[in-house]
Amino acid sequence: MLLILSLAPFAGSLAAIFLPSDKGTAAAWFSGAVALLCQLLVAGLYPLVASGGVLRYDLQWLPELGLNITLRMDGFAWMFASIITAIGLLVVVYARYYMSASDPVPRFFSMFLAFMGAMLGIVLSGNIIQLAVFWELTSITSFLLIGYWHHNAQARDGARMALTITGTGGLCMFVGLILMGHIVGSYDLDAVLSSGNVIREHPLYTTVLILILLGALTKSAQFPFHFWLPHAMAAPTPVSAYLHSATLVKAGVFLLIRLWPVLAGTDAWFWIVGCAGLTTLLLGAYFAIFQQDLKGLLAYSTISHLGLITVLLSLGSPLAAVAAIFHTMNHATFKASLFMAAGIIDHETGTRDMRKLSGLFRYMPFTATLAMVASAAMAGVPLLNGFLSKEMFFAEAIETHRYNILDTITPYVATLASMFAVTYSLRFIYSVFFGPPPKDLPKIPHEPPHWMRAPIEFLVLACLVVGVIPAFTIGPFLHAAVQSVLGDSTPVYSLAVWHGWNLPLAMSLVALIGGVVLFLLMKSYLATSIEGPPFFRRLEGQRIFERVLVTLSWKWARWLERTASSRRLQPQMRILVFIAFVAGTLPLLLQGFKPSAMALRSVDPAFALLWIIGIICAVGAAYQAKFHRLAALVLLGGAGLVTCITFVWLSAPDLAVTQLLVEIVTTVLILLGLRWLPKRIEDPNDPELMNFPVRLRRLRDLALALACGVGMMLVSYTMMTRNIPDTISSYFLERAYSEGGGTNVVNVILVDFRGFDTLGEIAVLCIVALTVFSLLRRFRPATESLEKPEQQKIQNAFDDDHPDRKKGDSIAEYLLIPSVIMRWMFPVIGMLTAFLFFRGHDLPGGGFAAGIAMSIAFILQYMAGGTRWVEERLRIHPLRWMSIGLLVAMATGLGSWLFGYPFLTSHMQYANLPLIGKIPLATAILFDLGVFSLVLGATVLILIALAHQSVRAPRAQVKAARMAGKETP
Amino acid sequence: MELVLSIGIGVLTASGVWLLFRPRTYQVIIGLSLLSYAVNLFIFGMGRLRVNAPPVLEPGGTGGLLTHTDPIPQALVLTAIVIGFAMTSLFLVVLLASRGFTGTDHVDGRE
Amino acid sequence: MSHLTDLPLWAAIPVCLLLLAGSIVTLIGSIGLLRLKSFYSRLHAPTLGASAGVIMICLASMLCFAVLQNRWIFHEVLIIVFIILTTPVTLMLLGQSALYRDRIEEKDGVPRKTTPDLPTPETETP
Amino acid sequence: MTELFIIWSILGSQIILGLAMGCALFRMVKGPRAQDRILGLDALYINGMLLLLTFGIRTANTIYFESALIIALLGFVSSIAFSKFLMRGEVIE
Amino acid sequence: MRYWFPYPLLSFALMVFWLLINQSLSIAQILLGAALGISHAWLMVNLRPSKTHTKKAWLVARLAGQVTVDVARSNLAVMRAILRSKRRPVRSGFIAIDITLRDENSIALLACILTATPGTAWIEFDSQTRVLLLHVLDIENGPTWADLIRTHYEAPLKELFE
Amino acid sequence: MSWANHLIILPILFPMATAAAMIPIDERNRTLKGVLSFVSTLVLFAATIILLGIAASEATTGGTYVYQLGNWPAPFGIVLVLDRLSALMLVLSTVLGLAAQVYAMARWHTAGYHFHSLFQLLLAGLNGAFLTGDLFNLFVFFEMMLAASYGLLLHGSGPLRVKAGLHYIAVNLAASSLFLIGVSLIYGAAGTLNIADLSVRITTLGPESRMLMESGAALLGIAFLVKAGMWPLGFWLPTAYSAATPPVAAIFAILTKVGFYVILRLSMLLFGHEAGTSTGFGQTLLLCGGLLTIAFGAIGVLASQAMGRLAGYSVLVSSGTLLAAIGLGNSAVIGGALFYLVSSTLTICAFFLLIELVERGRDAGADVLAVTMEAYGDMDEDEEEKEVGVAVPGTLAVLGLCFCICAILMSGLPPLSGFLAKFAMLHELFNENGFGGNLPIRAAQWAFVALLILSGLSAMIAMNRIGIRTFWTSLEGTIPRVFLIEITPVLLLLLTTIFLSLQAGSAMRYMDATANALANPKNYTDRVLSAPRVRPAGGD
Repeated sequence: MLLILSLAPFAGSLAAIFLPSDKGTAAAWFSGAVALLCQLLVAGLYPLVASGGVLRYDLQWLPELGLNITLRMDGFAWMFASIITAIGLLVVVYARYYMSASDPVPRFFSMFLAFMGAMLGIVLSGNIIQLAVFWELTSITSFLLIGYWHHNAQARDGARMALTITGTGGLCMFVGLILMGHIVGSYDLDAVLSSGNVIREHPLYTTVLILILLGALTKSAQFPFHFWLPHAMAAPTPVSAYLHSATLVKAGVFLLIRLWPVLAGTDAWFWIVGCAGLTTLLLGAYFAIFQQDLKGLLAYSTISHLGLITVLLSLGSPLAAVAAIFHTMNHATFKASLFMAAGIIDHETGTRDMRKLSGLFRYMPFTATLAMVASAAMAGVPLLNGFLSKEMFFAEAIETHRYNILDTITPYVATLASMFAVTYSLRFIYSVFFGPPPKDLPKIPHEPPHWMRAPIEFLVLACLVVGVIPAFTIGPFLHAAVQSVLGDSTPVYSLAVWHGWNLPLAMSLVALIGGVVLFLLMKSYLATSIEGPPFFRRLEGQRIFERVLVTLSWKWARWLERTASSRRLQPQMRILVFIAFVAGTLPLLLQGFKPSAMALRSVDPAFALLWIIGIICAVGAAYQAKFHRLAALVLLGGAGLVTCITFVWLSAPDLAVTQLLVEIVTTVLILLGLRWLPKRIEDPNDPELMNFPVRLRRLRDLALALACGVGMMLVSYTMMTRNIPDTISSYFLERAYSEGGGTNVVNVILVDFRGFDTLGEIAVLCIVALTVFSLLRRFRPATESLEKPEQQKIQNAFDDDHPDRKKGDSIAEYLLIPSVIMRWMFPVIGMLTAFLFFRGHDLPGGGFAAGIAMSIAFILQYMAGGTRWVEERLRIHPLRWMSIGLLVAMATGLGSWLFGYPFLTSHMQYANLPLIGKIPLATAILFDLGVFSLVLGATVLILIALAHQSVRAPRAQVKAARMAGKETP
Repeated sequence: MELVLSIGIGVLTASGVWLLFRPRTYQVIIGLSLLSYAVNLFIFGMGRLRVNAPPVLEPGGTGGLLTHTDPIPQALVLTAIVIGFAMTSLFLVVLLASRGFTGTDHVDGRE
Repeated sequence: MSHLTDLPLWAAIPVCLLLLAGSIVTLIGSIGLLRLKSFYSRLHAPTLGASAGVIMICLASMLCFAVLQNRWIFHEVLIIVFIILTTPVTLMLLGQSALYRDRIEEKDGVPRKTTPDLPTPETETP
Repeated sequence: MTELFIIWSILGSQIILGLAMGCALFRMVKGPRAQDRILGLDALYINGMLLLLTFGIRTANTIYFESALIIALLGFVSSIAFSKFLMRGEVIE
Repeated sequence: MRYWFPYPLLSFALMVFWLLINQSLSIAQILLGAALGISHAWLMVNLRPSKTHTKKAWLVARLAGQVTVDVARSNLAVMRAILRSKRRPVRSGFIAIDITLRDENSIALLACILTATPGTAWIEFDSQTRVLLLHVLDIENGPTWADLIRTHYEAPLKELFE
Repeated sequence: MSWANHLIILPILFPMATAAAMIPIDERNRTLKGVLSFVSTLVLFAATIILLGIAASEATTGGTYVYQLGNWPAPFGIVLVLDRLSALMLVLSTVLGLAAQVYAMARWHTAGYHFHSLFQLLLAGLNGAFLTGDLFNLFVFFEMMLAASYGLLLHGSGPLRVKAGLHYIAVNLAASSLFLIGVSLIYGAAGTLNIADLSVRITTLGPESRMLMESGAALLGIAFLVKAGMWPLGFWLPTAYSAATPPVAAIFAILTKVGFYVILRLSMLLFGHEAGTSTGFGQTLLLCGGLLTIAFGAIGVLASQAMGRLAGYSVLVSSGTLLAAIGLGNSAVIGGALFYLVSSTLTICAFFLLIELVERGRDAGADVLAVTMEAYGDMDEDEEEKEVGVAVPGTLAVLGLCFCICAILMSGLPPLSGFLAKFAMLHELFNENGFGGNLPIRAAQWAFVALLILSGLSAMIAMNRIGIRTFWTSLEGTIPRVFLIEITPVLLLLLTTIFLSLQAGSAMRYMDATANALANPKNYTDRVLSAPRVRPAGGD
């Protein structure tokens, strides 16, 4: 039952959203049916909870964390559920007539039902986390409802504000609830409710309290979070009627009451809740007087009434709690009816401005009567339900609960606020229904359709009946609710209309009379005054909120974002290097790292000389890189050579070979790119260089760079002079030949022991080649580098000037002799490639080195003959080579699957060939072949893609010229 | 030996890092190259320095760390060289593209 | 694996002499790179190392390994051949590009295009 | 005796070659023309190759020969690229 | 035959290269070297280098000897030139020579020899006027350079290849 | 070995092979490539699901399976290790891959060349990084993934992407150098590269070696933190992610998680309880950095005007949260954090895909479209854009709904998985020593809680603002033309999160088991180090 009850609205919501947008009536009936079903279900459950019983339904969700779907209904929940469903039903009926036919109503009803479901979820939650879930769901759905007319800026702002505030509160509450669960050791509501003392005495109590109250108070629009509520009035009236009378704002109250047995009764509770409640009560009432918008008036009155309930709850006495529960119900009835009445007025006259409205009684007497009764209930006129709960409130207010100033002023504030309530109620009635007939109304008012009025009639009847014979109507329900909240401490209370002449009655009378007098005094002022109360008009909650939000989320955030980050590369690099430096040295410094003593242990003078050269190259490259790019590249080559010789010196011939080959290719590559970079000429008088901050910056960079250098030096020196640890490499040295079948251990590691690394590495190369290729297909050189280089222009001009020369003769001549040699080198390098490839497994070399060497052979031909020349002669399909290479390498690895071994298990055996003898056949060779093919393809692809730009550039130049021509006219 | 090489590594690192902080793309690419030399040598140094003990076995024989240098750092450096080469070329092309699109060789695409 | 100490004296002397001579020639070539005044003169300097230096050091290497391993080792010949084949290419290209640049800048002492058979002496003035 | 003689003369020639590399480096750093720098690099490569050869003799190991061979065979490629860049403004047309 | 072995000389040279580099004369290496040499020659076909035939291959030896002697001589000369004190610098300069060689490959070989010999550097060759521009380090005895080149190298090359 | 054993390597090999096979196919056959790639990803998805099932079933191995590449035993050869964590990440990456793949086939794969190959290689790299049990192999796969990500980021070219790409690449190249230095330091000090072996050896290291190793580990950590985008190392991230084409940005959502994954794995294995004095190494830094990252991300989210940047910053928030969760040093929180990881990754992926669809309708001159136009205009041989699907009626409503769900997920509002994840983390945070414990709560924990909530709040405010601006103020704008295959992946991703929310119980059980296994690495190391080599059938 409970499950159906909580799911039905959501299911209905889902169904409604799929209705076509012009099927408004159907949607209304459908959601009415859903609401009715829920109402009936709730009603049907009454017998089970009437006698203090609790219904539970459990469903596992996140059992490890104590979060389960627990539906739990007791008397109090029942009361709320019935309010929600009943008023929901009435509002649906009302909305059916209120909403215009052109509105896409199914969406409205869908959200409406979803909201109803969320609200039911809150009241039925038996798990506090689940409660938080539904709590936020109400925030979200109410956001959508308030923003329903989103073409209207006010609706958007109102919705946003409501969501921001209630959502924030909800998140705080969520934390509070988790903390509460932490204290209790369970999120189950029953467990929480039964451990009030534990919670109140826990050191975290105050934190929990504040967090939960933040949630409750924001939701209930308590001061200082009240301001969202009036702006939520931009919603369609049925929404206001539902949200602000019976449901959304009551969620906060619901939570306060629900947790009342657990949290209430301490000083902190009293002060926080009391202050908020009293201020809200008074301010709300005061503001309400000065509203010109009908719904605005009602909104502030809602705030005020919520304040009243809050004050009651703050007092901490059981009787006050009873009063609070009672007033909650009463307020729901009369406020819903008033909202609907206001909606009718708005609907029928086209305005809600009380300055324009007057004398409507003669146009819509029924509505007027209903509204009058309802507002009398709001004002607390005897024989109506509002009076009863107000009397209880007064009675509690004069009781002394705690000896402090707050408690002392409560009765006075209560009376004053009550007086204001009378004033605004009177004003509502008087200015709308009495007085001269209205002028300039957008529409001619008349009575609404009967069914639109019916919900009001029902509610007003309820007000009356409850007001006259409370004990027989509302009594049992109230009792069930109260008992489920207060349990054993349920006080004795009486729901009689007449308690005799006593102080509360006197206070009521004072309030009534004072209110009337006040109204009479202010009548003329109010009839013309502008919106908002005097003194506080400038203190508009919304404006403050907007400003704070803008400042916070926009100005400050952007300022912070800008300050705390940078979109420039250099600072990022500095930070990265700095942090890396700190991170690298910190563990060493903290643990007292001592670098090994510097000793000129067996320094070879030749080696030292070599590195002096290397160091000069490195520093020179760093120094020249800005203005003398070519020089920097040359020096970089020098540093590379020194590195390479070092590798040889220190027993790494493989590395030396590879480094050399890569070095060559890299140089050619960068040279290929150099053509597209802008000229940069050193200007010794550049003011930037003289600039002090610039110098300072450079000094800082230099210091950081030096620090890194020194750090690397110390660490590497220390490491190199330490004894080698027990490494895994002895395994490789022992087995490279016996199990890997090669004498070159490095190569065996690469193609066998750690062949997977190599596979990944060639894949990287493949990726980069593809990236370069595809990026260069879209390459557009800068306009000034589009033209041919200066040298070529001059040479071509020279050729053109001399009639006996053809264009391009200069280059042909230039390359005449060199190209002959370069061409003959092609097969030679090919042989070298084969050599490197075949011996790789046993001696330095291997597929990678071979691939690069072969690509150098190709590039040499390109340099000798030019792109067209080569491509006319050689079939170059680097993409295909790459693909084949990768596939071959993988297929080799996969081959071992056939024999039941894991990927890349290599196999080696000696084949006996006639004439030749035994030759080793290792699958690793095949793998290396894949590597070779891929490396060749990738390197050639990268180089050629770059080289092709020179061919493409003239085309691009033509295109650019065309574009420029198009732009100018 | 160790001292010389570690000073060399230090200088290469310092020059590379210094160039990384510079505003021109070309400086950055040279810096990355220098840095990659330094890093390669550093990795290599982690296997300790040995003269004339290449990890190449006699056919049919086995080896050990007494007679041969540590082959693993060498294998790692080889992989690192390849990847470094790939990345250098990629970066080069990207900086060319950036230069093409923005018209400047500043790393941020504007002066 | 053999050791250098296994080298008999009769082989060691020529090896060492060749080595020293080769390296000195190379050094002189490089000094030429340092000292010569004009670019075109400097163009000649590295060829010392690339010809005599390479040849001598390669011979030393061949001799040394031949003695050590007791068989004729020729593969240093390859280095000689390739150095002699490839170095000129670079030098030609460099010289030509320098010439071209000088012509544009119309430097003195640089021959114009197409002036056959006329020696144009150029003096290095200190 | 022989030992010492060999070792010292190899070391001597290595140092001499190192000095030769230094001279080449001077051209690379100093210029003044771009061509000079490239010439210096080319010389540096050759000298480096010779250094490798002497190193091979010193260690009596032929395993380092390939590096020298590769310099001899392919070292000129980057120099060619440089000179072509100087002459034509781009390496591959 | 021509089809299968487009450049027999090249193939042979490559095979020699292969054997040298592998330091082996085993049958396996010879076969492999031959196979590679031939297959690389096929590759070369695509590049379409101009073909050069020679009938007097033995002349190569003579040329090689000549070159060796000249290299040695000029090495000494250049060393002297470099080490000469700064006060008496060498006179260096350009000389231009008419070249009668036609074959591309032999011109290339000539260029190599000239440049590899210290003291002379091949600077430019005008393909139309067939004028060769040389730079000579020590030009003291100017005109003899032209004769030297013509007699020592050009003539033997011509004999060899044309 | 049975086929199931080989399944472990499939997530790496299969996409790689597909990519390789697709390279030579002509670019004009993009549809063919797309279909191939899609099928491959689909197969991959099935495989990873099976792997997840294998890892989840305890069987005899405690969820850890080892694959010895080349049949070399563990500390020597490279091993792939499948455990719950890696299986989870595999599934996540393929799910994202599938979504992005499908989405790209509508139009974005035409914006450049070799999209599908790069994409498959990215998947291979990702999966490799998740599976490998070797530090250097991790580097290789990291580079593979990074290289592919460079390629994909640059896919479509254009000034914005190239500029962003330049920064991205430069920073990551520097970080890669750090990675190498770190790995080599660790090798130099400990003499091994296998992670499991390292975690065993670290206990026996002398003080000097230990500090050098820690220094190496710190450098490694920085490299991963750059990838994870920790403040102040992640400034490149929002720019790069918002500049990338939508499907690429979507798959990038998991790249930061790789950084997180590795840090988690290494800190648990190397610096767990048994690491002697190194226990808890770097945790404070992670915590502070994580918290700062959340704060920075939240501020960035608030400050972003464009949705792309907003999404970029929410990536930061998510990775900050995860890092801080590691930094808290509480393995129970990590269970929640893993849940959060899944949820936030799916969300951000969906959001990236959604952004472009939404913005497409806003303004014909939107810059993203301009980029495409330019891309089309520049093509010499490109075909006309094809109508792949039909424009969905009521597009805007669907987009709005998706946006709403994204907003709810990102701000951690109930009832979806974003909320559950935060709840799980907070729950574990407060109840460190069992539910209902009575321990004082540390300042760090408070800071974490506060930032978690505040970041959710900022996401809510920002999404709210942007959502209102997009959906509520511009009704008169043209309705975007959205292909069915573009919106489907978004919907599916969101449905996945909803499914995750519904199945939170079993999902959390899996995550908790994962966190537990991570906290007790003994099983892992034993499995890895004692895995037997395969012997040939006949005996060897």
